[in-house]
Amino acid sequence: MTAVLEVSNLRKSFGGITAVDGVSFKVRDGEILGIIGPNGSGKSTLFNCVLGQLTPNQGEVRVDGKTTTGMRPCDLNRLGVSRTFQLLQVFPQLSVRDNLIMAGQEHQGSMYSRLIGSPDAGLSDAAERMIEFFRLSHLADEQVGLLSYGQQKLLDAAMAFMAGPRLVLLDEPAGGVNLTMLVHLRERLQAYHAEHNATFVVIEHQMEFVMALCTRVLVLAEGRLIAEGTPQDIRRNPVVIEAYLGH
Amino acid sequence: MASFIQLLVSGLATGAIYALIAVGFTLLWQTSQTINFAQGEFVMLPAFFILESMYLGVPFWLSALIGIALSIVILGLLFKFLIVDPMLKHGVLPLVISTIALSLFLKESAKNFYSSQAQPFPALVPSTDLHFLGAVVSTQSLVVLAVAIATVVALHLLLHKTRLGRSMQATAQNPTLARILGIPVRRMVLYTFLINAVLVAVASILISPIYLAKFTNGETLGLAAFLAAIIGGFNQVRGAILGGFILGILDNLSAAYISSQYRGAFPLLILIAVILLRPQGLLGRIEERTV
Amino acid sequence: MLRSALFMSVIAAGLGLSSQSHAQSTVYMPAVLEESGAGAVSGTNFRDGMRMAIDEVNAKGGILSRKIDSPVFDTQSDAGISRAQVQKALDNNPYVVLGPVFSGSVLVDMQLTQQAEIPEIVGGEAAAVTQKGDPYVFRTSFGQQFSMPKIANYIRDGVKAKTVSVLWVNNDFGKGARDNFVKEMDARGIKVVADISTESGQSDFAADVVKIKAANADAIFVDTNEEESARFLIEAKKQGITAPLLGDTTLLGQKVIDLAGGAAEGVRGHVALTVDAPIPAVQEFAAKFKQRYNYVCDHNGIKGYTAIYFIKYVTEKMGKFDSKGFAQTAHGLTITPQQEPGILMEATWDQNGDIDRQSFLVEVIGGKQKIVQVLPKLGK
Amino acid sequence: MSRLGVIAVVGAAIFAIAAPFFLKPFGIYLISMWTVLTVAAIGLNLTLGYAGQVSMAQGAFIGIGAYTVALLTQAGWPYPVAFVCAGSLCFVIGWGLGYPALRVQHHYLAFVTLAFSTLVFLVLRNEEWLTHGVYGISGIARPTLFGWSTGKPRDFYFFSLGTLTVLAAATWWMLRSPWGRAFVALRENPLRAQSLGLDTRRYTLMAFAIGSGLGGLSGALYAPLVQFIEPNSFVLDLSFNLLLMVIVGGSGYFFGPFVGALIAVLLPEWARITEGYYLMVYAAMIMGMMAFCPYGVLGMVERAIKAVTMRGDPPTPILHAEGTSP
Repeated sequence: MTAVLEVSNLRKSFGGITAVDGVSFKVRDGEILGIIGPNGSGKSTLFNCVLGQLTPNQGEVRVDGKTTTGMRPCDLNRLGVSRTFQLLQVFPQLSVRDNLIMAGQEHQGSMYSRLIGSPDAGLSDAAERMIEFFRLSHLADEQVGLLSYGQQKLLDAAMAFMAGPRLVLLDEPAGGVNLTMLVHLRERLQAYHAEHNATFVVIEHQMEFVMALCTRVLVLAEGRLIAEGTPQDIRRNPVVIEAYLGH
Repeated sequence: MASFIQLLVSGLATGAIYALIAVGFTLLWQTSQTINFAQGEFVMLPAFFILESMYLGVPFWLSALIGIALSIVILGLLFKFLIVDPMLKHGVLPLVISTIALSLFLKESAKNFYSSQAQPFPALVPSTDLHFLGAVVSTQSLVVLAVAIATVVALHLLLHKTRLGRSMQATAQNPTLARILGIPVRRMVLYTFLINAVLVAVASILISPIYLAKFTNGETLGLAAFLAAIIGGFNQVRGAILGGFILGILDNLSAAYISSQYRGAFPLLILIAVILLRPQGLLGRIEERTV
Repeated sequence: MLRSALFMSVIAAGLGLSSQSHAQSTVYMPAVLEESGAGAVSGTNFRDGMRMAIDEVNAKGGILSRKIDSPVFDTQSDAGISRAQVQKALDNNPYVVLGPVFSGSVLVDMQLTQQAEIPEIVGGEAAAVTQKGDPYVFRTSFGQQFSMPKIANYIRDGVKAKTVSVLWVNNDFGKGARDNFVKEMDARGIKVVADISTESGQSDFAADVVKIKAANADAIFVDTNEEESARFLIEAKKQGITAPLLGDTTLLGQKVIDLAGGAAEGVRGHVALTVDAPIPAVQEFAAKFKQRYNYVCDHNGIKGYTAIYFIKYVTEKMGKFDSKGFAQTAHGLTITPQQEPGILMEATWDQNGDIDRQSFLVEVIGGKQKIVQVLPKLGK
Repeated sequence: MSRLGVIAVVGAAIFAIAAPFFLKPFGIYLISMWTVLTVAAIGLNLTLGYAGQVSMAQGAFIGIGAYTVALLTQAGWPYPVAFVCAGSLCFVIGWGLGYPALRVQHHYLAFVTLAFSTLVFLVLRNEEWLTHGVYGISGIARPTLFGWSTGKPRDFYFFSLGTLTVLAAATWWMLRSPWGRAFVALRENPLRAQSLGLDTRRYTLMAFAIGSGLGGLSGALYAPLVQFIEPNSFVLDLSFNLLLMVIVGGSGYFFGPFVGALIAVLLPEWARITEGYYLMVYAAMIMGMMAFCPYGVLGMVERAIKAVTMRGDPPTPILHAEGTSP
C-alpha cells in the first residue's frame, strides 16, 4: 500500500511557540483522513507546512515518495495536491464557470501554449460536469461575489477537484455552513470519493461531519499527535476526551 | 571639515522642513489611508493667505494667525469633507487621482488669483549669520530648525502622552477595535486633518522667507516630504522626522561630494533600497496583512 | 453610443475653438506661450508685456487701422502641447505667431510656421533657434551666442581672470547659457575649474557654494532663475565668497538685487535690454508695467512688448498685411526709437532673425545697477 | 459582450475613421495624440486594472520608447525595427521593475515605480552624450512604410490609429485567453490563485512587462508624432496623467483607456473656453468625476445599465464582461 502523502517529524515554531512539534503520519491511497484537535492545536499550521505556504523548521513532506518540503504552493499544486481554505477563497468577480476553469487552466500545457490556446483552455466541459456534480448549474454564470456563503463554500470545494488532483486537503470545509448545505456538501464529497477513489485529508472542528465522512482520524493537541484510529475508536479514546475537555 | 559641518547644518535646516511636511502626510495616511499628492501645494498656499491679509493692512502676526485659521478651514475641513470623505469608500486610487487634480487646482489658483511671480515674504527673525566650528548658519535656518523640532515634539507628546492622542493612535492602528472601545473614530480622523492643516501652515510660514511665496513651491516640497515619509516609515511620526533629516543632509552631501547633476537621484535610490529591504520604513511598524 | 456621442461633442468643442472667423477689422496674431508649468513665469511676463503693447496700439487705432486680435494659447511648458497649439493657431491663418519662450518648444513650432510661411516672433534664447536657416523666425532679445562673447570678453579684459567657476540651472535656459559660456572660455584660454549644475526651485545652495569655494577660481559665472540667483548670492555671502560674481541679465535684475538684500552688492555682468536700462523710454515702460500688473517685469516682458511694436513697424513699412513680405522686410531692418518709440531702443535684425542692440556692463552698487560700460551693437 | 457595447464600439470605430476628414490639422493632431496615449493607457490598464499592480512609471516608459525610436531612426535604422526595439526594451525593463512587485505590497510598489520614473528623467536629462540632455532631440522623421509616407497629419493619424487597432486587438486576444483570467485571479486573490497552480511570480512580472512594453510602443508613436522629444515631456506628470486616464475611463474595462485618454486629451482643450482658468476648470472636473463615478465613466455606464436591467445592487464593476469571460 503506497502512501500518497508522507509527513515525517515535522516541526514549525513561531518565535517561542512551537505550533507543530514533530508530527509524522501517512495518508494512504484512496482514504479520507480526518485531522481533528482543539483550537490552537496546530492543525492549520500543519496544513500550511504541508502545502508550502509555510516552510517548516524541521522534518520532511513527501508526495508519492517525492520530497516536496519547501516547494512553492503553485508547483505543489501542479503535482496534484490541491486544497480548500478555512476562510472563503474564491474569485468574487469571476463567474462560477470562470472560477472553475481558473482552477484547472494552469494544469493545461505551458504558460505560453495557454496564451495561444482556446480561451477556456479546453475546460468548458470539465467545468460543466463539475458544476452539475455540485448542483450549481442554475448559478453557472453568476458572479461568485453574489452567491450565498454556503454556495461559495461548495464552489471552493469544487475548485479543489477541478484539476483531478491526486490529493485534496480540505481546511474546515464545514466552517460556517448551515446544516442543509452541510449535509449536501458531505454527501457530495462522499460521492466524489466513491466515483474517483480520491484521497482527502480533512481538517475539521465539526465532529459529526468528520465522524460521518472520514475513514481514519488523527487527533492533534498542542502540536503533537495524541491519537489515531477509526472514528469509533477516537470517540471512545480517553486521551482525546481529555484533550478536548481537559482545558 | 568645516565645509562638512556646513553641509550638515544646512542639511538639517532643510530636513526639518521636510520632516514638518512629512509628518502631516503620514498622519493622513495612518488615519484615513489618504495619500495626499497635494501636500506640497498645501504648504505653498497658506503663504498667499497671509500675504493677502497683509495686503489688506493686517499686521504680520495677525495675518499669520488668519493664515493658519484659513488653512484649517480650507485645507483641513473642506479638504476632508469635499474631497476625502466622498471617495474614501472607493479605495485609495480615485482619491490619489483626486489629490493630484487638487494639486494642479491649487497651483493654478495661486497663479491666477495672486501672481506667477515669486513674492517676498516677511521673515520671523532678521537673518544674521552665526559662526561656529567654522560653519556659518543664518538665524533664519536655526529658527526653522527650532520651530520644526518643537512642533514635532509637541505633536509627539500629544500623540503619546494625552488621552486624545492615544485615541488617535488607536484609531490609526485599528479603527474597528477603536470603535469597539468607544473612541469617536470619525472625530479622531477629523482631528488629524486639522493637525495637518496647522502643520502645513506653520511650514509655510517658516519656509516662505527663504523659498519666497511662489505657486510652484509645492512641486519640490511635496515630493521631498513624500520621500521622507516613506524612507522614515509611512506609519510613524518619528520615522517621518528621521526621513526628513536624512533627505536634507543626503541631498547636500551627495551634491557636494558625488554629483550635483544627480543630487535628486540619491534620495530615490535610498527609497527603493528601503522599500525592498525594509518596506515598513526605517522606524515603521509592519502593517498587519490579512491572509 | 455614449462613447461616440461623447467623442462627437468634445471634438466639436475642440473644433469650435479652432474655427473662429476673423472680421476684416482685426488682424489675427495668436500667441503660443508657457502660461503654466515650468516656464510659467517667463510665459506670463511675455504675455503681459505683449498685452500692454497691444492695448496701446489698439487704443491708437491698431495696425493699419485694424485692431490686433491676439488670443493666448497655453503650452503648459510642454513641447507636444505647444506643437498642438501652434497648429491651432496656424489653422486659422494668422498674420504672425508670437512665442513660445522655451527653446525646445520653439524648435518644434518653427518647423510648422516655416511650412506655413508665417513669421514667428519667439522668446527663445538658445543659439540653435536662429541657426537652422529658417527665414520666418525672429527674436526680440539676444541669442546666447551673442550675449556670451560679451561676458567672456569682460571676464578676460575687465576681470582679468585666468580661472572661472560656472554655476547654472539645469534646464533649457541655464544649460544653453552654460554651454555657450564654456565654449567662449575655452576660446579665450580661460580655465573652467568648477562646473556646477543646480535644480530649478532649489532652495539650499550650501553644497554648491562649498564646491565653488573649494575650486577657488578668479571669477564665478552664475546663470539661474531669479529666486535661485538670490538664494545663491545669500549663501555665497554667508560662506564668505570673495571672488567676483558675474552674470548675464537675470543675476543683475533689480528683482534679484531686492531679494538678495545686501548679498548682491558688487555683482557684475552683462545686461541686455532690461527694465533697469538707463533709458527714459525703458524706465517709463517699466513704471507702466509695474503699475498695471503690480510686479516688476523681467526681460521676457520686454520681449513681448517690443515684439508687438516690431510687427507694427514692419507692417506699416510694407503698408499691407503680408506674412511672406514680413519676413523679407524684417531681415536686415533697423528700427530706431525715433521711428517707433515702442521699440524702446535702437535694434537691428540680421539675416538669421537675430536681434542686435546696445547692451551694458553693469555693477551692483548701493542696491542699484550702475553702468560700467556701454557695449555697442556688434554690427558697428 | 452586450449588443449595446457592439453598437457603441462600431459607432466609435466609424467615427474614428471619418473624423480626420472633417477636422483641421489641429484636430487631427489631437486625435493622433489620443491614439498614442491610448496605447500607453491600455498597457497601464493591463498592469493596474487587470493584474492589480499600481505603476506610476508608465510615462517614463513612453519616454524610453520615444528616445529609443528617435535615436535609432536618426542612426539610420528603419522605423519598424526601432519600433520593435522600443517595445522590447521597455518589456525587459518592465520585467526587471516588476520584481519589487513580488516583494512589496501595492502602494509600496507604486512608490518604487514613482522613484523609477523620476530616475529615468534624470538620466534622460543628464546623459547628454546619449540623449542630447535638456536640448532634446528635434527633427524626428515620420516613417515611410512600403512607400506610404506618413508625413502628412492625416496619414500619420491613420498610421497610429492602425497601430492602436492592432495592439488593442492583440491585448483583447490575450485577455480572452486564459491569461486574462489568470490576471484577474491574481488581482482578486493571489493566495488562492497560487494554490490553484498559478505561478503568481511569472504572471505578475508578465503583466508588468507587457504593460511597460505597450508604454514603450506608445512612445515609439509619440516621437514621430511630435517630431521633438525632451526629458521634460516624460516627468511624473505624464505618468499621473496616464493613471488618471485609466481610472477616469474605468480601470479594468477593456475600453476604459480609450475613453480615459479621450477625456484627458480633449477635456483640457474644451476647457480652454475659460481662457486662463482652463486648468483649474479641468482639475475641478476631474475631482468631480472622481467623486461621482470613482469607477470611471464605463463603471458608471455599466452601473446605469445594470440598474435598469436588473434589481438589487450592481456588482462592483471593476470587472467587466469583455476581457475575461470566454
